[in-house]
Amino acid sequence: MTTAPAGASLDASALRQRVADFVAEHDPQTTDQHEFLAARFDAGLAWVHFPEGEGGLGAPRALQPVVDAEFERLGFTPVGREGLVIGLGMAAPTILAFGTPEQRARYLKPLYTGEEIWCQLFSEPGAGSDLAALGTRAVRDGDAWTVSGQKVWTSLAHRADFAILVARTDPDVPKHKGITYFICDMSAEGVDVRALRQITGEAEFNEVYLNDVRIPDSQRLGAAGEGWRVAQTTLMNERVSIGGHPEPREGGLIGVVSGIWRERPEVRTPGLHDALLRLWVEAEAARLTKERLRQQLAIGQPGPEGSAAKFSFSRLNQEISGLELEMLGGEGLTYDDWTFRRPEGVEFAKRSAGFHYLRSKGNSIEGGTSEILRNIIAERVLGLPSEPRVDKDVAWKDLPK
Amino acid sequence: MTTAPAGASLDASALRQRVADFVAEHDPQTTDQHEFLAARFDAGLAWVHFPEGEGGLGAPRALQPVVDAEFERLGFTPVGREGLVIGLGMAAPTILAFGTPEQRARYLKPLYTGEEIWCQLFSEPGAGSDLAALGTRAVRDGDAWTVSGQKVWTSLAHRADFAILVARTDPDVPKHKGITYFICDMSAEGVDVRALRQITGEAEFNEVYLNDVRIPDSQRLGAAGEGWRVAQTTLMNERVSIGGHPEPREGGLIGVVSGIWRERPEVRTPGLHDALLRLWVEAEAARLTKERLRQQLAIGQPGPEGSAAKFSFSRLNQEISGLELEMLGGEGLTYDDWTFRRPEGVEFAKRSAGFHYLRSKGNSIEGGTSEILRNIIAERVLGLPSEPRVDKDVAWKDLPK
Amino acid sequence: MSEKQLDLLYSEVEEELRASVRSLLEDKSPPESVLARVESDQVTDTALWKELAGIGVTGLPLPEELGGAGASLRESAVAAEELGRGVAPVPFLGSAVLATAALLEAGAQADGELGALASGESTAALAVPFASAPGSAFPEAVREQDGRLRGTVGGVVDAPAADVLVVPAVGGQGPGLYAVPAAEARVATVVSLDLTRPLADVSLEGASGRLIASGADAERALRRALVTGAALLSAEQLGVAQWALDATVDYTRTRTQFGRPIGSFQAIKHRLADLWIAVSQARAVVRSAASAAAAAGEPGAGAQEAAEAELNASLAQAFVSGVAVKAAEEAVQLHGGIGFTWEHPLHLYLKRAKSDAIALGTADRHRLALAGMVDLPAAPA
Amino acid sequence: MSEKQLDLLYSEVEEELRASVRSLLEDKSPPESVLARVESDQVTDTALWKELAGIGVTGLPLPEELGGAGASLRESAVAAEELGRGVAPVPFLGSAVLATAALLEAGAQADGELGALASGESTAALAVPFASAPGSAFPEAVREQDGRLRGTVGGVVDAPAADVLVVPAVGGQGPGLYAVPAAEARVATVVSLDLTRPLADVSLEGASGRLIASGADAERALRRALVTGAALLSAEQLGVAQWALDATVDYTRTRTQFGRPIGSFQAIKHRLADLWIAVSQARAVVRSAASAAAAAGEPGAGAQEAAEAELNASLAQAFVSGVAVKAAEEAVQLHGGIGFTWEHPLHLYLKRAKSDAIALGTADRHRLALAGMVDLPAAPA
Repeated sequence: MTTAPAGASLDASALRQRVADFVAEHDPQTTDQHEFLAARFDAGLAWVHFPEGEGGLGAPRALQPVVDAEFERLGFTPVGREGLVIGLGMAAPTILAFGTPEQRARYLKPLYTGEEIWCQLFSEPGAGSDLAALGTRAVRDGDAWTVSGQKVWTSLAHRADFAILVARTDPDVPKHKGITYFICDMSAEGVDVRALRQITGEAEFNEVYLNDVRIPDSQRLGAAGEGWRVAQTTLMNERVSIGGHPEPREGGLIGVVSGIWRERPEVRTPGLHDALLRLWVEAEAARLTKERLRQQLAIGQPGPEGSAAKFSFSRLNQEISGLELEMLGGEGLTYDDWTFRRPEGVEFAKRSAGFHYLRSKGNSIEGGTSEILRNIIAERVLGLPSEPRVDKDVAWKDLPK
Repeated sequence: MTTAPAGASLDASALRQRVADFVAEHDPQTTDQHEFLAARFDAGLAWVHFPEGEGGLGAPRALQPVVDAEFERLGFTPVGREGLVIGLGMAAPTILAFGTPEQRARYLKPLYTGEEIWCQLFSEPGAGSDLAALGTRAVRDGDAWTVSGQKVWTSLAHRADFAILVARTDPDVPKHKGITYFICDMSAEGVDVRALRQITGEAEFNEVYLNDVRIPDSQRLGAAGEGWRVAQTTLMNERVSIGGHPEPREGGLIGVVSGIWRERPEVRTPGLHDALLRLWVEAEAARLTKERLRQQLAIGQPGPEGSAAKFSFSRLNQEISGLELEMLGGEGLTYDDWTFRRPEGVEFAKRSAGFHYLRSKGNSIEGGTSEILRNIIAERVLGLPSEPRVDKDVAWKDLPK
Repeated sequence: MSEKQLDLLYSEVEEELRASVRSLLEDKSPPESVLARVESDQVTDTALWKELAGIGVTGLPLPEELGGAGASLRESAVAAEELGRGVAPVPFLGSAVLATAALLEAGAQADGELGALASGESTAALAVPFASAPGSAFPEAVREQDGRLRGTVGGVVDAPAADVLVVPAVGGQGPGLYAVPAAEARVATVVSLDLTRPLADVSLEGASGRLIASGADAERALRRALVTGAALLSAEQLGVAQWALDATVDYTRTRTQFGRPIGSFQAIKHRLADLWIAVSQARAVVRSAASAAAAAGEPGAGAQEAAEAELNASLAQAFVSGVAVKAAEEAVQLHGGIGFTWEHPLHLYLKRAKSDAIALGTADRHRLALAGMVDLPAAPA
Repeated sequence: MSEKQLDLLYSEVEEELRASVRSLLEDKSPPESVLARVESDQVTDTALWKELAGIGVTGLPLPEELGGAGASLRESAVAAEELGRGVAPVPFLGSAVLATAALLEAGAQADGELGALASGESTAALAVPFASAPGSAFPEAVREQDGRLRGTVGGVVDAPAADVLVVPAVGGQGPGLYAVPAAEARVATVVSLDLTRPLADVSLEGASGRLIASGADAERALRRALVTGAALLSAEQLGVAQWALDATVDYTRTRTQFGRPIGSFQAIKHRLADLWIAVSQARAVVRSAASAAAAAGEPGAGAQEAAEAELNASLAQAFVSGVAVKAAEEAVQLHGGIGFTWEHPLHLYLKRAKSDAIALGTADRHRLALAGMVDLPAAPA
């Protein structure tokens, strides 16, 4: 059914062989992780679908899970990579697609090895779902740009070395047309990162104020005014990641609540039983849907179920955590800790029920609200006609703010 | 708090006295109902808020329930009035507001006594929620109009003597501006009534084809081109009627399903119990909401809860009947009778569970869809801004059909 | 709790089967013809059934030596999807799924019957009430004495057109499964909520039946039949839901009110997006149930596979029933007035969806069954 | 089943009370100040409580001779609505509702305490876990022996600032209700999910308490207190829901995305319409619960009135809990990012709504209680 894409001479078994050869030369038990990853990048086994010399081998994208699984089987699972989610997941594919050879050479390898951490300066207080309305201004000044504005909901900004940034370079054209995409050095003068406290009490995210920050024009990704198109590549990669492994039954929060039910008979009532069973069924349906998507991806047939998976994940987390609190009764009236702090990387499922409830409220807002996801499904998957648009042909500066 | 409106010298006790005097003169036990009603009309006790000589006394509208209750208490409850719902509820207030003296003299009394039955020729296949898009054409021809088109969802058309009708008299102006309102004689040549079968198997409604039907200009209600404004008066009166009496607990379909639960222990499961209790609570909440609205109306403070009551009624009927079928299990797989027939006036609650389920599907469509009701609440009650409109300033003939 | 990761995709062969069933139905039995047929004397479309036999649908899971296709229940599930999509009035569920599964499990004694079913020559029905859930106790409505069967079973699916009845009965030797010629029974058609699926009350007044399984074998055969039925019913429900979604998307794209297609209104869009998500999930659940049912029927399958088949079948009934009903109900609402008329075939789907939600156990019963299987014990009442 | 038709409207006096409470809160305790306060040492705003005492809120249902307003629980419910609307950190529910109801029912022995409560001089707490539903068995966590009380009660609402504890305890003579000076107890504040409503674990290690009711009287007083609490909590929940709805309508009218206010998008409009319908229904249910609670406290009221009060209180908890949570959750979602920040006071309402849904029995527990009251017996497990 599928025709062979370029680089397909590298099939799964050839890649497994390469991994085996690589591991034979670099023993994961004795090699330092950074060194191991740098060598793996050089061997083209970082992202097999990237070009040779840039971490890859020009192989089909669908074979990456094969490589990851093989490394794992042979004893190499990298640790401490949580901080790399923006870099690996969003910056790398964008730099690959739009970066100059110099940019690719400069950024991809340290991004992959974890030497350099990335964050994303996209959302603004006035531009959330409507990202294209963003107002952070970049003004050309010789061979550089001067950038001022406020970004928000930036995870990792307080640890990041670089950011991918979108800014308005031409306010006189319609909003999608006057945006340019940059790489921003987070240590540059004028970058002010402030913790943004959320309803859980802690601060995972930041507000980033940009005050006359100079960005050399060589740090532009794509042409001036083409930033919206570049950002599409970034955003296409922002979704619930579908891992290489099947997720086990009761893998998520439903397992936590089912565990409470099993271990604490005193919480049981017939009404809660019915509610739990309904959610158990829905969680299992969502798990199987994700598994089906994983199987589709594995044979190179991605489906539109990706945005649906994110949608279902947030809805289920919210409903299950709501039930968890009610199941706990009096214990559900308490909380663990409201202290304003940076989260310490405790696994979500292991936090308190109140934390589950509150944190999951963000799931349907961050990374595309549930409302936007529904619009996407309705228009792009079902082909329903779009609504009358009042903002498409108006210069950005004339839009209501 | 309320200031006295015109006619307020007629307070509740004065009206009760008038009813008592009337009943003393016309013994409801021995007087023929038609005669009784005709005399009641003449005495101004039909609609006390109508003008004298036209069935009323110019009293506050809020006192009508007082009169009705008093008649009932003294032993007069008219029977066989089901066929008069359009005439009494919609035609009468419209004729009162917009009719000429001749029209009021001609129509109001036989409409009230039940001698003449009315129906409503409003909806069309292409104009349902968007009634103003209607395409039935009325063309002026001397002192009359020639009307052609198709109307649909017309209850009572097969029994009606007259209809209230809206038709397009000017296709060259925006849709709301080219409509005129008529009284149509249902026995006129060219009126063709056909039963419209519905998903229950039976036919409560009709399609009405109008083929060059002549309507004298003297049968026009309101000015030519003013029909949309006239129709607003009619539609304002189309809602769940709030009776003069409190509705008892478990008064509707919830009582039927609760009865099954009580009488047939074999249907009981914990899950159905929870589902039943949830709906019982919602039905009781809806009942109390209607009761609160009734109390508000009784002191002359109508609230916007009327459209909400209709909305909740249909949602609950649909959910309760769905549960009823599942509760009945194997019995729910059967139906009573699919024969194409005219309904025989059997009370809804007494029909089969399958009928409840199917018939209630119409509740959220007829008399204003649930979608339109939500729009109304959002815009008129909550004051949310309207959507961009693409059909307001376009000539009717140029609209997409 | 451990589970095997089942194949949730459609194979190429399955897609070919889908295409041929769909094309046959579009040609011979579009929804409008089904609507015309449902008020005739003979709801079951035997001519269509013969055509389906011609492309192998009547004997999909039967071995080739019996004239079957030698396929698995995964293929049967694809056929069920398409037959649901077409609300086809054929005895697939009653004969090719329920009765066939019982006969297959009963073993070689039933080869004669199975051969005739595969060829489309005859159809069979499993004489249990259509609302029976897999976990129900072995029915005692029919009693056997001296080789004669007596008793009445209400609401048997596809019984009106059946030639053979597979009857669970209890006699002196305990539970047994009997093959009974329909001619020996009184089969009284009842008025079915699902216009396209005939039900009948079956009365046996001393009919002779051939014992095809007894004791624990009979119990296992009946249970396997009901589990298989529940799994495949969910595939049918998926087909119903998909049709309702597709029809509604088409309608809202073209129906204009307020100067624009109603499908351009955001509230409508969001509801259809929700429905699409639910149908996508239903597809994954249905594929899982079909694969698990197929795996349980493979040589060497044991208690673990049987348990996974039961779990997945109950999961599918617990999830997909609601999706199909929701899809049909939303379709009626979003079609507005026309969806409430008899002349539009939509009501056939609404009635099918709601009946299917009751058939072979309601979602509620299946949730309770799941609770037992996944160790989520009930609360004290 | 017969029921009296209760007055579901607001009287002129009630509207005046509402206006004065609202204006006081807007002036002295806007949501932003509440937010600033919740991380201080003293969450309970005693200054505000004194101001509320000044307009009679602290002793609404108490007779005038005790310094109360001589009003009814209908007026208390209106105050509760407004205090909910303002997420006011005052001990209204714990002291002026729960403890007051118990003390009132206990009779003249508690007049001293009641007078001090009415004037705002002191506050009290009812020493039961805040999650207790009205139908729970009389608690045995505290034991009385020789006039000394020993035991621990977890999660007592408004205990941290209370001067008096009303303690249910079981001794040699059976159930008893005791008035205990808070100074004699160890009151350990716990971290509450509802930032604006302090809870504490109360430990008694030989405290002396004055017996104010015993036996059936103690049981009745406690039950009446919890029923009254459930009814008035629903009024508070209504206030929370109304605030969340109003705030969200305001926000969506002004927040612009895609060149138009987000409240002009139909999907948002329909959700807010649904919410408005739910809040309207909640208002009717809450008025019914308040009226029924008031009627049960009137002279001459008997078992029928008590039963209607319990039924309406459970109905209100079963219905309004969900409405308030839904309203707060929709508010967070429709406010988008800003609704997820600590700096916006919305989260105070979300936490209040969710905590209230657990307090004095979850909706689930109240549905079960209703089942018993309206003869809808449970299924066998």
